[in-house]
Formats: sequence, C-alpha cells, structure tokens
Amino acid sequence: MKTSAKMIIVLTVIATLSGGILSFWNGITAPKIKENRLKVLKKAISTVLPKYDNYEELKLSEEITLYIGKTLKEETVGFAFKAKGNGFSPDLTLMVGILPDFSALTGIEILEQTETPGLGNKIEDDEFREQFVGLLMGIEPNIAVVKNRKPKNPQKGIQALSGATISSKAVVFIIIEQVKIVQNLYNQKMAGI
Amino acid sequence: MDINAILISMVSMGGLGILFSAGLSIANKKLYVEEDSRIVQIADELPGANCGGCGLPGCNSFAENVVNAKIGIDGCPVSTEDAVAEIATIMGIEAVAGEKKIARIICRGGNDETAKKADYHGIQTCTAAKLMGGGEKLCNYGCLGFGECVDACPFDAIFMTENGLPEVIKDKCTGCGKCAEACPREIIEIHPISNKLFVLCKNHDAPKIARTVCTKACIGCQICVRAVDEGAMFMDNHLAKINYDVFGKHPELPTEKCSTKGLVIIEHESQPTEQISI
Amino acid sequence: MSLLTLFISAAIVNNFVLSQFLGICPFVGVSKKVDSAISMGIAVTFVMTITAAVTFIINNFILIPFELSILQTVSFILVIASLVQLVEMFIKKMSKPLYNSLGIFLPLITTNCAIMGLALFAVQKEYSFVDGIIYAVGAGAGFTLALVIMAGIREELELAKVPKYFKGAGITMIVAGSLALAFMGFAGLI
Amino acid sequence: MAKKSNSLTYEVVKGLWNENPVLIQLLGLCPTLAVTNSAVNGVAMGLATTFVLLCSSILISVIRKIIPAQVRIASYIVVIATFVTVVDKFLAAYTPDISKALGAFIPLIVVNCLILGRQEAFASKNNVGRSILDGIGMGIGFTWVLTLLGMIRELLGEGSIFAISIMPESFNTWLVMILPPGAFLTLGIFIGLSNWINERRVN
Repeated sequence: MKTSAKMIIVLTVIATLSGGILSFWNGITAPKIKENRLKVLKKAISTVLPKYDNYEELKLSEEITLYIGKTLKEETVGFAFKAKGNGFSPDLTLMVGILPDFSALTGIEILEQTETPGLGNKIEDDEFREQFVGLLMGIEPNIAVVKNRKPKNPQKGIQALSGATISSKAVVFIIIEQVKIVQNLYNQKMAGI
Repeated sequence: MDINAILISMVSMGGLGILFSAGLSIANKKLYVEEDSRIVQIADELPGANCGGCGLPGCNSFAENVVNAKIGIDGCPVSTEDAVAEIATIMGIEAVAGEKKIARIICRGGNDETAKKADYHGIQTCTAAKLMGGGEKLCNYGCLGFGECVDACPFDAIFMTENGLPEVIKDKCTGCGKCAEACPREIIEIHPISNKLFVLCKNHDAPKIARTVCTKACIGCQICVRAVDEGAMFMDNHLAKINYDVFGKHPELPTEKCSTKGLVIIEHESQPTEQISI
Repeated sequence: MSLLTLFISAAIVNNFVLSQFLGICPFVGVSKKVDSAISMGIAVTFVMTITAAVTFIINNFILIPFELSILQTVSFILVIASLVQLVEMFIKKMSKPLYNSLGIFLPLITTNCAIMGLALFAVQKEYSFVDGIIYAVGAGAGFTLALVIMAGIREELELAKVPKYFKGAGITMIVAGSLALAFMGFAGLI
Repeated sequence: MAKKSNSLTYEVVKGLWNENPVLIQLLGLCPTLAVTNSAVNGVAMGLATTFVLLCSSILISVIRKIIPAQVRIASYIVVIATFVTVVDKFLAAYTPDISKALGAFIPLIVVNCLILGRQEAFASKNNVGRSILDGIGMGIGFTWVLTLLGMIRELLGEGSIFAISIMPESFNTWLVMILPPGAFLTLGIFIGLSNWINERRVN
C-alpha cells in the first residue's frame, strides 16, 4: 500500500505545483502576448484599409469579426476581415480590406502561410499584393488569373506569380469565397438591427 | 494575476494528476507481472546502448537472460569491469572475472603465401567471392581477403593489411564475435586473451595439395601430434587441432618441429596497435 | 475537408516524418528491420488514435471552458505518458508474445515527437472529434509508411558497400533526404 | 561508462564533442532538422532547449530520491513540460518574431528525446552539481550543432547568414536547402563528417 500511496501523492503534488506555476506565469505574460497580437492585427488592418483613425469591431459570427475603419468624422472608410483556406500547402490566412459597399478591394495582407519557400511564399511581396488594390468584386465571370503577362483590365484580373500559379489562384479563390460570406452575413446583420 | 485562475489551474492539474496516478497505481497492483526485480537493477548497470554485442536485442533482454542464467554475467562485451562486478553482487554469485576475449585470425594465407588461381572482379564481399568458385586464392579453406569482417566490426578493431589478411587490434577488440559471424569461411575464432598457441590454418587438403596451395598451410604431417603427450593434439582430416582444456596445462611446446611453422605462438608475433589506413 | 482528403493529407502529402520532421528519433532507431518497423508503426498508430481522442476530450471539456490553454502542453504530455505506461502494462499482462514484439517499443513512444505533435496540431487546427481521429489514423499510417519504406531500404543497405564514416545514422539521413524529395512530389495533391 | 570516475571538466566537455547529443547520440533530431532553415532559428532553439535542459536537470536531480519508480517517467515529463511552457510563453511575450519563426517546435521541446534522455541516463543518477555541468555541456553541444547547421542551410538556401546577405547576387540559391530534403542531407553529411574527424583523432 505504501508505494502506491507515495505514487499518487508525488505525481499529484508535482502536477498541482506545475499547474500553479504555469497559471502564475500566464498571468504575467498573457497581457504582453495579447498586446503583441493586437499590434500585429493593427499593422495588418492599417496596410489593408485606406487611411483611417480608429477601427471598431463588429462580431458577425462565431469566427468572423469585421473591423470597420472610421475617420474622425465617423465616416466608414472600409471593412477588413480575415480569410482562411488552403494554398499549395495548408493553412493560408489573409487579411482582406474592402470598400463599405463591397464593390472593390482596398488591399490584402498575408498573415500566415506555409507555401513553398522561394516560390509560393512570394505572395507576400508587395508587388504581388498591390495588384489586389481596386480589384472589382462580385463581377461575373470571376477575377481572371493570368499567366506571365499583364491582365487586360487590371481591375478584373491579376498576374499570377511565375512558378506559383496554385498559390496565386488560391489567394484569389479564398478572397472571393470570404467576401461572399462576409457580405451576406453583414447584410443579415444590417437587416436584423 | 487573479488568484482564482491560479486555483482553477492547480485544481484541474491536480485532478489530472490524481486520475492518472491512481490509474497507474491500480494498474500497478492489478496488472502486476511477477518480474524479477533484479532485471531492473541489472539493466541500470548496463551501458544501455542496445548494441546487440551480447547477441540479444537490447539490454533489457540481456538482463532477463542473466537473471534466468541463460547467459554469463560477462556476456556484455561493452560493459566495464566494475559493472560486471556490480551485476555479480546483484546476482549473488562471486564475480568470476570475465576474461577479456578477443578475435583470432586462424589463417596466414595472404597474397604472398598463396598463389592466385583467378582474377575476381565480382561483388567485393567475401560471401559473394566464396559463392563464385571460392574466390581468388588457390586454397579453398583460407581467407578470401575482401574484408567482410572489417565491415562487420562495430568497434573498428580489425583492419586489412597490404598482404590481404585481416589483423585484430588487441586493445580495441571487445570479443563481441560479429567478425566471426560475418566470415563465410569461419577463419576468425574468439579466444580468451591468455590463450597464446594456435594452429594458424584451416586447410583440410591432403599433404601434397596443401604444400602446393600455400607455403604456410598445415600439411597434416602429424609431427606435432606425436611430439606432445596423448590427447593434447589430434588430427582432423589432415589438419592438426589443439585440445585446449588438456593442452593448456602442458609446458613443452613443439612449435620448432612444425615443418611449415603452421603451429605458432601468438606472443612473438607483434600485435600492431596503430592502424595503417588502407 | 472531407475525411478522405484529411486522411491522405495527413498520411502522404504532409507526412509526419518526411515533411514535418516529427518522430525522427524512432525513425532512425527502429528502422533496421521491416517487421520491427511494422510493429512500431502499429504501436504508434494505436497510441496516436487514443491520444487524439483523449486530448480532444481534455481540451474541449477542461481547458477551453476554464481558459486554461496554458496547461495545454503539460496536460497533453501527462496524458500521453500515463497512457503509454498503462498500455504497456496492459499488453505485458495480457499477452507476452505481443509484448515481446510490440511492448519493447512503447517506452520509446513517450518521447516520440510525432504523438505530441499530433495532439498540438489537432488542437491548433480545431479539428472535431471525428476529424481528430481520422487525422491521427492518417498520421499513424504515414508514419508507418515512411518507417517501413526506410526499413526496407536499410535492409538492402546492409549488403551495400557504404563508406565507413557514413555507416548507420549518416546513410539513414541521406536516404531519408531522398525519400523526403520523393514525398515532396505529393505536395499540392490536396 | 563508469559513473563516478569522470572528472568534472570532462562532464562539460563530453557534451561538446565526444558525446555530442546530435552527432553521436542521435538525440533531439526533430528540432535539429525542422528549425535550422536559418541560423537565428538554430541559435534560438538551441538556447531554449539548453535553458529547459538545465532547469529540469537541476530540479530532477534534487527530487530524484522521492520519486517512486512507476511514476518516474510521468513526473519527469511534467517537470520538463512546465519549463517548456514557461520558455514558450516568455518567447511569445518578449520576442514575438522568434516565437513566430520557431512556431510549433517550442512546445515540442517537451518530447525532445535529448532532454528526457539526459534525465533518465544522467540526472536521475547523479547529484545536482554534476547534472548542471552535464546540462550545460549537452546544451552547448546541441546549440553549436544547430547554429552551424542553420548557418550552412541559410547560406546555401538564401545566400545570407543571420540575415546578412553574403553570397554575390549571381549565386542562385539552392532552394532545396530550405526544404525538408536539404535538412536531411545536410545532417547526414554532418554525421559522416564527425565520424571521419573522430577516426582521425583516435589514431
């Protein structure tokens, strides 16, 4: 009986102590971590939306929150939201900025990606991301992804990265999907109030 | 940092701890397999490298075999002397100092001694050469010279000389027997280091053929067998063999009588410690 | 993501050993013979499936409700270690032959990065219970696949004239490198 | 290897070369391959692992007497996991970019075979002083291999070391060095090289 009692006591004491130390440490570092995350979020929103002064958060659903950029004169400049999907390799997350009327994009930012280094990860370069500014949304047919030449109408198509067509197409596809979802959620929300 | 967050996490971790430690202790009682506690103790003494030198898959199985006396306590070639002593105390028997064993090459038919009957360009391993008509050398019992034993040795204690014969580095060899296993002609034997006298040949050919095949072969002239007293040595189909348990006590050595110096005392022959890189 | 694509992506496309570098220690250690590789693979897949189930329960019923995500690592590894020990005791008691072929690998599994990696990824990707199980089985299958291929190659290597200094771990790494190259071909499949 | 006879200096030095955790004992290969696509990551992972190894060695060698055998592995692992989470949260709070780069591999230090291996083989059998030295030795041994590996892979893969570009523009980068196969090949060659150096040193 003695050893098994000792076993239970020792393991439980160690587990409890570690639980205590960790949550104490969490208390110290959690605010810092939250702060860092906020900084990253702010930076992403500012690159994606045109000049704005502060932003509000509007929770559309469980996972989707809409960041509304407003100027001092309470005039909404644009919406920003996160879009998730799979590129060449899984887990591609973007921040998408769009005009309040969901007509055209105001810019995109790649938050997380594990695309192939040297090829797919070029979607983070400014030169590729600039193409998305002013891209028209909700048009038929969808955005054209053109290979190794400039698209006819820059507002209707983008030039894919050489050697990373799948990644480029994935970015466009994720944005279109997410814009549709956010748009009708936003409309429901607006109709609901 | 609020206290109740800390309390919650302590309680939940504590809960998990209790759950699993209770589970383990019940399992420990209910699922108790009578296992000799000495196995765990012995396993702690062993180097734990699971190198297989003792011929068993890993140190635990070696400890198990030691406990049910299937293998000697000095079976682990790699462990140190005081580890062996420690195991002996655990097993409660006095430590018969495990005499260091090393590998011996029972053949001196190198390139200078035997003539070549063929020029072999096949797969450069002894097993392959042996299958292809017994390799290059005239003698079909002798060393093939492609160094499969060198490849097999995990302690780099054996190397090929220019003369095409393997040579053992005494202080590096742990006597694990890997080279003896690897050699297709069983030229290599594992002997206690104190054993100095060998008939360094494996040739069973008749005297006439043996003499033409290799200058240092045992031609089976039986001079040595007649020179020592009864039973110390015996002829096995034209090859003289030593009966070590009888012979060990015999002071008088007939080496000079041997016509082709096949009977040799290893001591004179200097065992090189530095390795000539091939 | 349908279950089949999830399984294939875990087993082949993002193979745990060759493209995510998890479970390399047993990969180098146990892949000497094909039969020991297979039993190691089965043991790992078995423990992975239980781990996925138990860690899902712990995460969704204990950690998230009480905001204890900081305890994620500690609680998961406590679960894995205790589970492995329980399974080992259970197998040792129930069937000695199974223990001789399978049981000796179980202590190795506790320190296996693949199992812990699986638990963390399943939580990170917020898989549901069933997705988690399929992901675990896929990852286990991928691990076994890589291990068995490697064991097959290494059995051939015994006879090949490997340069002295690359014998053992060195040649295993280089062969694993070429295997990783081959598995990269699957990228983009899903 | 005899436990008592090693001198104290040997305890530290052995971790650096002749019992190097990665090259000789083949422990902790998962982070070694995964994280060394850049030198900075290599250093960060090496130091994080050393910190965890050191702290857990100290604590475990102190409490080793009171832990009953059946719960030994479970309690060692809880101690290691606690220190790992501390490091993980510390990096996430004070150096977010390193934490992002190392990503999922910091929590995986828990199951890093190196740490539990050293606890089982060493810290649970020796007093605190020796375990600290051994922890330092093993940690530095692990770190310099990771850093060197990270440097080489970054140099060939992106033409820079510690993000300072060194290679001339004309050098087109070996993309494979950043990808998984490059990691395996570089480590394989590393192990071969170290065996060769050992061979020369012995005679």
